[in-house]
Amino acid sequence: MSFDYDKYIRPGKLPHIWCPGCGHGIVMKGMIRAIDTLGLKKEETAIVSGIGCASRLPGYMDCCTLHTAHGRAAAFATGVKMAKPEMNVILVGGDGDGTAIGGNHFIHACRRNIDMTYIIMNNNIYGMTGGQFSPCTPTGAKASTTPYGNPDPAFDVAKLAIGAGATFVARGTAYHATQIDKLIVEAIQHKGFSVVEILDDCPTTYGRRNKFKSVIEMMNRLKEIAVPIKAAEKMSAEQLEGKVITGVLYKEERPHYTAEYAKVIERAQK
Amino acid sequence: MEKKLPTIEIIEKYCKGCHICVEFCPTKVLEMKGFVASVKNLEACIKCMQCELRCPDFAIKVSA
Amino acid sequence: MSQRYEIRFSGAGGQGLILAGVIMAEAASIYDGKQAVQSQSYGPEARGGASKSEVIVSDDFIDYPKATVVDALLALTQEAADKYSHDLKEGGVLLIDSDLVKNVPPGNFKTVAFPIINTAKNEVGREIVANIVALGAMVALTGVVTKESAEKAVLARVPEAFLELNKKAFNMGFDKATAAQA
Amino acid sequence: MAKKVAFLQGNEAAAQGALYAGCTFFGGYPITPSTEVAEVMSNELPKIGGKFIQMEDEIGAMASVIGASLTGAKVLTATSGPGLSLKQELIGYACIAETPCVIVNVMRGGPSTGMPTGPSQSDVMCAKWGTHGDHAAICLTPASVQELFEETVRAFNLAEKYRMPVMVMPDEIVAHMRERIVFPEPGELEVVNRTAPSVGPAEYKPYDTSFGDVPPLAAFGSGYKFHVTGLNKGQDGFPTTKAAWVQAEEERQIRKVDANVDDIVQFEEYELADAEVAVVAFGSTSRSARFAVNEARKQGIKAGLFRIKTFWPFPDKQIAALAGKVKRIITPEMNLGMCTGEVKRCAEGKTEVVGIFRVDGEPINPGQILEKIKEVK
Repeated sequence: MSFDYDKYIRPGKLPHIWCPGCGHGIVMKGMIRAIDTLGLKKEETAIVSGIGCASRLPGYMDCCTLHTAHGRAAAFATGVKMAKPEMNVILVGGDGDGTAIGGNHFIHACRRNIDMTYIIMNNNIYGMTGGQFSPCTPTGAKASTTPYGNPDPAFDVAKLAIGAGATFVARGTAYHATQIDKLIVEAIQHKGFSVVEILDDCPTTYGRRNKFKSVIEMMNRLKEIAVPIKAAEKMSAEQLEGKVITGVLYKEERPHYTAEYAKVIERAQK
Repeated sequence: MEKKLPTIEIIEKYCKGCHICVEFCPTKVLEMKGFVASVKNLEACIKCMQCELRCPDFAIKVSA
Repeated sequence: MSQRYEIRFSGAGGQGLILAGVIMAEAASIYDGKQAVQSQSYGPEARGGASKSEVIVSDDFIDYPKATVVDALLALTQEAADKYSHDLKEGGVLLIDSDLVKNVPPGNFKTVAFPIINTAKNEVGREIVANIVALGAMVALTGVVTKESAEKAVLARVPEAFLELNKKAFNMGFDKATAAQA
Repeated sequence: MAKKVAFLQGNEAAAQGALYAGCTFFGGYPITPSTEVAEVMSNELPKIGGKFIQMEDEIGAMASVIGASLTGAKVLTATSGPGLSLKQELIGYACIAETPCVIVNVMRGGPSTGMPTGPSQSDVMCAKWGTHGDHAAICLTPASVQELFEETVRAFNLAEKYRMPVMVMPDEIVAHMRERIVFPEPGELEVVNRTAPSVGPAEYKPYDTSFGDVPPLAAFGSGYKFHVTGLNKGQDGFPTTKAAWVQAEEERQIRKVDANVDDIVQFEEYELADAEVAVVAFGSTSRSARFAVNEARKQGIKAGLFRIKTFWPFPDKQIAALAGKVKRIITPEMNLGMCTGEVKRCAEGKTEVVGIFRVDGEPINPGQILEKIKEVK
């Protein structure tokens, strides 16, 4: 049965600005289905982003939406959540925004374990500015600022999040559309800082420079490299070479920030 | 008994012509007509919803 | 006293001189009903380095909050004595720790000396209250605030468990300075 | 009933002023010489159910207060020079997104790390021009502990009234000195609260100019859904590149302050009625100047003081009038001529403007100013 996305989209805002074949729209649909599954009220849900292609997402959503400055989404969102802990706060953005200029805010949101969900659309590139390499661009890849191949090693976003203290970390891909909403549902339900990395494609600025002939080829690559965590457990290191593990990668229960601050208030008022 | 066919609505002004729906339809229901997706063989539709789910542009609605 | 009276507490960072200045100023402004301003300057280190705390007391509105011509100076270290005595006015009061300030800065002022830190350590029992010993002494030497107000201000600033200790330190300083200048 | 009296440090008074104004959120990052503001807020806010957060950096601190402000809270951050530089990115965001917030910036030496514990007045241009793009600025420069309390309250009022960031900029001397402060009773000082929208969520637009140059701001989580962005936006809050709209919106944001200078600008005139030499000063330097003016008067020199309380918008009108009246203007300041330049601009050559500049971490003392008064009289 067709899903009514229009219920969550601001009238007149479509079509969106994303290029043909860009997976951001697929991720946004997954997020909408997750919000719907959980029955989150639109006026009690804040969607916060930084700058970049993926960060344009909040503008389409009929919620309390905050399109901030480059990299700062997590810090703005922390202010929203602290001031109004009863709000559902969802962060969205790309890999450059979140792990380069916003890297500091990202790791500290993980460390605080503040109860928000961060959906990071990792397309390995700065798309909006025309395809410069990001901290998630694979070594050797071509970008407009790595004409001879990228000398930088790439971040593993999930490992970064786990290392910094996020208590729920999951990974999916834009190809595996049916899985996206399930991961986001679980992430939002989790009390604490949850990170959902969605491996995404940028046909316009990444695919073109890195010998992908089409959107379909990029989508097929996502299909091929993804290994569900259950399957991965039975695979050898050699078999996992070049693969990316998907599913819920990490989960732990740990006191979350606004609950801890409520205790501070309690102690101060004694 | 006659098979009840689904409705596949394609919102042409949203479709950006990425081919995803056409390529990943398991039963080849869709085709590109110029720059937009179009229904070629509705009979073959198994209502798997993959085209709607994967359409990045909110351009496809499949109803039973 | 309608004119400005300027007091400077100087020594090393960590000796509690800012607090001594604050208490002196509080005694004047909260308990004695005068005007008072306290300010300080310090280096980047939390401990050590030259440190000063200045208090201006007046019956009238105080405009410039820093010292212009110092009426009374406390120097707990040689470095502070050398660095901060240049603007001590003629006929002013200089209180120094006799163990630590061996070279008394030259000038036409009344110098009072006694082993302030050792008094705190050996006679009061805790070196940490040297600033309060010094404060008691400065209260005696300057007469700019009443002894009662200063004592009240001291007791209002210290934790309850240390009331007696600080009271003792304050009075010891007051008495030693009174004796030293006689 | 006797009013509550305390002997407070300037920074502590700023924090108390914020609490008086109804501040319920502080986001900050430690930096000398402003840290006491954060320390007091961390202690006091949870007592009233408010929130204090120490963020990972200065930018994050500024971001957190804007986020909190959008939920309807009155918000404060505090910083000093290098932190102010970092915050500029999001001060610009608060300007364009028209989000009320108050920034206490304690002025220390600079540029860069400069002199962390030394006083300075060299951030006043940063308050006006620090963030890129055209924008209005309100910056208050108090000169006493009592005034730091009162001006922080006024900063909150102006932030809420004009929907913009407002800076309170004491120099290190004012921020760190201690004086007696008399706490105003609740209700004694005006406290301006945010104007709530008069229309329901369905009709609400966050920048609806049919309500005037300062459209009401709704709060996230109060039933209203709206979009906030740092891009140029239309009345509905969504990005626009429509030339006419962008032009009109930019002009309106400047006009919020320009058309209300008389409501915002405050100053103090001391012994100016018959003055031939006027000292124009602000912050702790104005206290040195007042001392010098009194001394000059004792020596028969007709000197007076114009004390700038609101640095931005600059008291253009008043300085222009002063320049037409006195023979000389002296501008002492702990920088290399920032206020002097503004005074010269306003004086338009009607009188000579002579600066006294000091950037060595020492205050400008009354003797220096008195000497200059004698020299130019």
